[in-house]
Amino acid sequence: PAPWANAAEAPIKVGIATDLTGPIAYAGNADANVAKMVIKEINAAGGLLGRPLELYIEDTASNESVAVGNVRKLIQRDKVDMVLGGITSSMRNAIKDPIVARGKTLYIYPQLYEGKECTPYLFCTGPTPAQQCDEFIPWLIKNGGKKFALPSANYVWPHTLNVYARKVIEANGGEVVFEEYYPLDQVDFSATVNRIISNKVDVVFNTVIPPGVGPFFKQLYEAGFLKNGGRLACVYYDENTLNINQAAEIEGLASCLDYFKVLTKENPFDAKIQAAYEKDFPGNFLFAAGSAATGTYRGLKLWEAAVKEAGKIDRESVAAALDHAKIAEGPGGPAEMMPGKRHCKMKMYTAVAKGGNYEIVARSSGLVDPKEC
Amino acid sequence: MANAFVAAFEILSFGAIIVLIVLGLGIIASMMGIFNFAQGEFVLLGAYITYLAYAKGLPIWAGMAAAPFVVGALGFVLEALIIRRFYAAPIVAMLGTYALGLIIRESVRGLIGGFYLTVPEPIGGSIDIGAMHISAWRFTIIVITLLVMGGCYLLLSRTSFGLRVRATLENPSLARASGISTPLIYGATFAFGAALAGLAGALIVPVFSLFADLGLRFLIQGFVAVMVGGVGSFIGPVAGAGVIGTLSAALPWVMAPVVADVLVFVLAIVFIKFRPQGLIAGKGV
Amino acid sequence: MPEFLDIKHLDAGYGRSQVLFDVSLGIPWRGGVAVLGRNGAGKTTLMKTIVGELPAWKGEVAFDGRDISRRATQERVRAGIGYVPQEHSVFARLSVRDNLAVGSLARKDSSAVDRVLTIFPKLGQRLDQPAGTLSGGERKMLAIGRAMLGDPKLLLLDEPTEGVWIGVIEEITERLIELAKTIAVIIVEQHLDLALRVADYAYVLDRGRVALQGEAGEVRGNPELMRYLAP
Amino acid sequence: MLKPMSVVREAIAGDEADDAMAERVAAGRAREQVKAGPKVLPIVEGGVLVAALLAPLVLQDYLTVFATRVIILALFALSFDLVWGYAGIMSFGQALFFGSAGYGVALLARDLDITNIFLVLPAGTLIGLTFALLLGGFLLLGRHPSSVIFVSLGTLTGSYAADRLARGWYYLGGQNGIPSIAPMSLGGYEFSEGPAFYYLVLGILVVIYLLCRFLVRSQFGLSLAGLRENEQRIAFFGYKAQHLKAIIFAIGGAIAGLAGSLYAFHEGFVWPNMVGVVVSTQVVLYVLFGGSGTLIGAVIGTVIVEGVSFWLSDNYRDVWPIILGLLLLLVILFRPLGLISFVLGERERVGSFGEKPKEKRNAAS
Amino acid sequence: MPLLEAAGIKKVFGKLTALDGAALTVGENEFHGLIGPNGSGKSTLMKCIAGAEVPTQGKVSFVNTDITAFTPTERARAGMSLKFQITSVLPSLTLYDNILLALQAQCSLFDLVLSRTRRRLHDQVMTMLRQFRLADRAFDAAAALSHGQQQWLEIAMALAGKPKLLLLDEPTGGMSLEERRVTGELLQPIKQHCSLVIVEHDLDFIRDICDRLTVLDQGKVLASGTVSEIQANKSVQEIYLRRA
Ligand SMILES: Nc1ncnc2c1ncn2[C@@H]1O[C@H](COP(=O)(O)OP(=O)(O)OP(=O)(O)O)[C@@H](O)[C@H]1O
Ligand SMILES: Nc1ncnc2c1ncn2[C@@H]1O[C@H](COP(=O)(O)OP(=O)(O)OP(=O)(O)O)[C@@H](O)[C@H]1O
Ligand SMILES: [Mg+2]
Ligand SMILES: [Mg+2]
Repeated sequence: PAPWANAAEAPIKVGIATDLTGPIAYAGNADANVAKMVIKEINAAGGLLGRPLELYIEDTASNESVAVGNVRKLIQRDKVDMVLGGITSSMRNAIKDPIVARGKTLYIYPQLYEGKECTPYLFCTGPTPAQQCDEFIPWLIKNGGKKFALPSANYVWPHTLNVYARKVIEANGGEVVFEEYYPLDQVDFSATVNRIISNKVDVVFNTVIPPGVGPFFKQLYEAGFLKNGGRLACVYYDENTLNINQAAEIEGLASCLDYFKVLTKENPFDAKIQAAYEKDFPGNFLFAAGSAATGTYRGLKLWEAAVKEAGKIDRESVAAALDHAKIAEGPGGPAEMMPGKRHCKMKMYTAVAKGGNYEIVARSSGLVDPKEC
Repeated sequence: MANAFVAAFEILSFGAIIVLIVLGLGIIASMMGIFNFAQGEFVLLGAYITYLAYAKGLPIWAGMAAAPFVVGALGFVLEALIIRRFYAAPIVAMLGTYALGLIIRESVRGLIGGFYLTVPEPIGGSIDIGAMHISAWRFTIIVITLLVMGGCYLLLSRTSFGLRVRATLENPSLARASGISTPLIYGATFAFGAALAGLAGALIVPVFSLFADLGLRFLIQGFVAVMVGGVGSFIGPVAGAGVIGTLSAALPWVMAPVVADVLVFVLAIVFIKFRPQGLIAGKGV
Repeated sequence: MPEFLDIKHLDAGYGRSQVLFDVSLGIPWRGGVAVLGRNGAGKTTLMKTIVGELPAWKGEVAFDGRDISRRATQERVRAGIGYVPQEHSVFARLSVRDNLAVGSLARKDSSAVDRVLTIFPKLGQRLDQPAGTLSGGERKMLAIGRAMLGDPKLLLLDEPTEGVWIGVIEEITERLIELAKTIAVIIVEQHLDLALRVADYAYVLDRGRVALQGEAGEVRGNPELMRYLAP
Repeated sequence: MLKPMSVVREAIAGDEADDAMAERVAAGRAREQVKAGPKVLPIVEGGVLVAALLAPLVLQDYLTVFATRVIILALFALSFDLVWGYAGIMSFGQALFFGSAGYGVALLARDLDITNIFLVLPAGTLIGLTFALLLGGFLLLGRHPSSVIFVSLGTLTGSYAADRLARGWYYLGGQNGIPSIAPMSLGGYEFSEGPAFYYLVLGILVVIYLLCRFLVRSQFGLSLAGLRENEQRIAFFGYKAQHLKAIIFAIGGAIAGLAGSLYAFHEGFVWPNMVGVVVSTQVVLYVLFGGSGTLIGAVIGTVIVEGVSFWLSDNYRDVWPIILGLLLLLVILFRPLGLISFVLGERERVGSFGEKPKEKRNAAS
Repeated sequence: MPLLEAAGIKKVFGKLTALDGAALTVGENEFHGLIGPNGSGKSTLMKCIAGAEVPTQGKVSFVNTDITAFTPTERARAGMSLKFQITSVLPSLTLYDNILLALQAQCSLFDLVLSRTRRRLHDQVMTMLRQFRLADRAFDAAAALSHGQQQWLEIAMALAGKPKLLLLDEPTGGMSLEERRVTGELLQPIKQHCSLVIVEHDLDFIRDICDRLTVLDQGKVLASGTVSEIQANKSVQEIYLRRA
């Protein structure tokens, strides 16, 4: 505010709509924090187009009906120039219409998800199934075995992801022993565990989500799955989710994401943003890939690049520039929008849990293609 | 054979967990006529206290032992301040306890930052019998559940406490006119139900990990169990919980879990429709 | 010597409607007192105020020399007041056995229950039945039996014989006469004869006020009485 | 048999033995006397209507859109009040009818391109009606009269199961629901959010409100009151109690369906929560908050609960669910009859169907 | 042909046989008293007739129709009306509404929704209330009545539907002698269009108003006949001397 007191033009308004309360509030708060950090950074560096950025944060409360109301506040009252947010797919579905179609505003969705979102003016900056499977699954087959089980929570992301994963598994000579869906809050998995053990499954490619995933991994562990050399794999597992189980219960769990905190050891830029984040927000809300924090960072930076290129802030111009925007540095490495696809290329890493921490075991050679739209 | 044994154990152990959770709910529903929507949050508090002990470096069993007392005491206070006003109006009670639950849940969510947190079991690992592995902690839960059930049964059947409670619920003004101190009885019963929930939370947190919606997860299941078992007795809800618990663990063995999930509820409602008094018609303890 | 139960200038009622107006009565240490009056005169209200089910708006209720008008019902009962309500006088969902057990919570011996069962043999045949399914008369017997089990020093009976069979009424009357030799009994009763056999003294309420009072025989002979009892 | 109204009153009058009682009684008396004046209900109703008519003129755009949503929810709350406040049927699954109608019209719009207001609104109403008849038929009819607790848990379970079904069923979009529903249309005109939509739903609300009001003040309404007080008893008068229950439950379902279809078009998407326990509980809260059994209480409750949560989530972002919970608890504790009981006396709230003659106190002996 | 004929009624509650082949016949415009010791099954018999209990065995016919399988609603619609022993008025409704509710029970749904009978019934309501001396309480909630007043309200409600057969279970409980007399007077005029079964313990009252009596003992009919026949009956006299 103070340094901008005599800025020539009104600030550019950035809207963040995310789950600040409710079951995934930890992710939403981390995203909001990241946004605050990035905006502060940009403002400190002189703003955008000579104008300051102003941040408007609204709660989506994991409740679609509350969310729509609050998003309308962003659009109609605050008249933001862009909205970034939504974590679950259902939230994206709920708010995209008020933002894009009725609100005529640009929308950036930061979370890893099932793909297939090809709405104009809606840009996705998290990993897609192709990015998470193409290199990961061959690695799993080499380092786990050929027999896969796909236990899943019953909603769109696992369904769509599994279709893709199955294709990759089979193309690489693997075999899916079973694919099964559970209610989202199922917490007893005795039948599933039994099926996994008795079918001698090598890799459990898991898309069961909390709260079920904790008891599930525990039951698997107790049934001797890990002892017998089984491999757990889970593509949304990041630093937050490590705490759901005791370290021993998920020893050797493999995940594939665009960022892990261990990268700070090898990657100075990652070390820089991680440190900056932890300095500003020392609390519990981690800067982690699975909760869309990296996608938020990437999204805001890509948008910044686009605005700079466009030199204007209206939706058409920014969207046109965002269509091919690039950043040289971001969490985990550079990122590039695929022209015409509204999804972005990024580097992907495979990590394995060892004693409660991740170790990077593989990385993509270049930027991975999202293969969407 | 071995497989069937493991299956039976797993199903039974989930049944025991549900029984444990429903015990307190059932006592409050049967004895006081209140469907306590905050019961899940008492479970959550029990779990949270256990977690706190663990996080502070105390032995976990100490947290587990403290949980029922702390939650019970809280229950006593809440009864005196709030629940007391609801006895004559069961529906208002549902809403009131719902609001109470919301407050507790959201506060705990704030305290744990909305995360899913692990708490190790005091007795970990598995009991190996040949090629079979049985979770030692689940086994412990079954044993404790049986003990607690037995204890409650004795308390309610062998002491005059149960009689006072039932008389008070039935006709409070007549109970007072018979010299029963109804406020004390209400408080004690509610505290007891809350304490059982606290214990349940403490025991299950290693199995399910700690998260704010832990208690909510079992609430509707618990209500249905109470209805299936029959309100008005101690045994009824316990039996109902046993049935619902084992059924929801057993059905996924033979059908798609998503179908099983809905089927349990449909079966339960149809059952209640045609046997409104429940499995065990409410008489005696 | 002060009266055992001493009510002075009592006002009471429900919500905003006042029912009792400046009622004063004294009950001696032993002996029966009848409270009479037509429907709606305020008899039940008076009983409820004495046991504390209704708060006294004004005035004083002294029992055994102490003011009890601020005490909770259960404390009054423990201090020695027994009460047989007019309606809802049993625990409907509890068995007959449990109803009696509630009555004898305060005492150690179980012989008293047997004594009640010899007075009302009918109850002995219904021990395991929920009291709510008892017939009207059986219910009254149970309520009286339960109140007697508490060994009260003052027994309040609100129409104890409503719906009771003539043979049993006789039995109850005898018991009450016997009881009134050792404790104080207040009886609200429509059977005038019965009431005045048990009672030595009678009060007649009219629209919440004491309209008439005196020795049983005196009241009985009072030509005004019928006017106060007619609707 | 549980009787909602009488029971609530006992709750207030209960525990008469405590010390503060006498004072409370006296205070109550004083309050009642002040209140014995002209009827307040019509004044309240009129006030609310005027406020509603003027709202879009003074509110910013986005608030008008918000208000539209609130009015649709108020319509939904009305359906619940009819069923619970008047007939004593505890429908803890009212969202089932609301949501299924929402899904129904969303499918019409998505798969058949039908968005004509004269088709979709009746269709939604019909869907609500049908589902209510089915569920109500199952829960309410039968040889034994069903207990309030059974009905409440039965409807709750119904709505829970529907929620689960919607999440699991792909055709309905699963967890994600059905997004981007085309706007409701009338010929070439499209109802997009804003004042036009607002006045449309306000008009519908007023009409439905008046119909409900007519219904509950009629002799039929008296029968409902009897039903709520003691279902078994009125059967002995010759009432077909279960039929009455099923009828009013179905009417409630139809109104909920109407509200649900408006909601779907206004929000532009439907999602599983809309049939589930969350929304079901929410509507119960609206009505209890405002005061059940008055119709206008349902409307006021909705406006206040929604308004306050809107405001809270703006101003106390991190803790607003806790504050909302506290607020609800306080109202339930100290105003178990809802906010409306601040201005409405007992008798007027419960209602009386006979005309009260002026010279009341000196009729007959 | 009698108006009501209940024959061979047996009612078993668990181990207890409350009614064991009881029978009751009531003619047109007959006032019939039902007496017997506590627990002899009087209320149970009334409930079996009105449909509140389902007899284990036996048959009830009313106006030449077998109504054994009828629901209470259907029986009420056929012209039966019951006052329970335990008063069950509708507590939070006004007295006026209680009576109106009873009066309009058999109106069609259409009439109810349009309130087409309201005006017509108003006078009847007020007349009933005046008859039962409750008019000044017309707009109080029924819960605010004393026990005896509730009894009157119940009788009024039972009478309201203009039944062919009125079943009264201990209508005068808690009433004084004088009040009973008034009740008797109120019942007399209905004889022109209605039969009555009344359970009472007060023999004088029964004697005054009843044409015939049936005496129940332990679930069986001990005797049935005119008042004087019964008074002369040996075994009836015997149970009057017996305790409980
Ligand atoms: N709950 C109540 N609320 C308001 N008024 C009441 C209530 N109960 C009783 N009353 C009124 O108080 C007055 C006295 O009632 P009470 O029950 O004391 O009469 P009673 O003498 O016992 O009559 P009865 O012989 O009929 O039992 C009556 O006019 C009655 O209408
Ligand atoms: N639902 C029931 N379950 C078990 N026993 C019952 C039930 N209903 C009634 N009884 C028993 O059946 C017997 C007959 O009861 P009923 O009420 O018919 O007696 P009654 O003749 O009306 O007596 P009263 O004059 O005392 O009212 C009683 O002994 C009673 O305990
Ligand atoms: Mg009385
Ligand atoms: Mg009887």
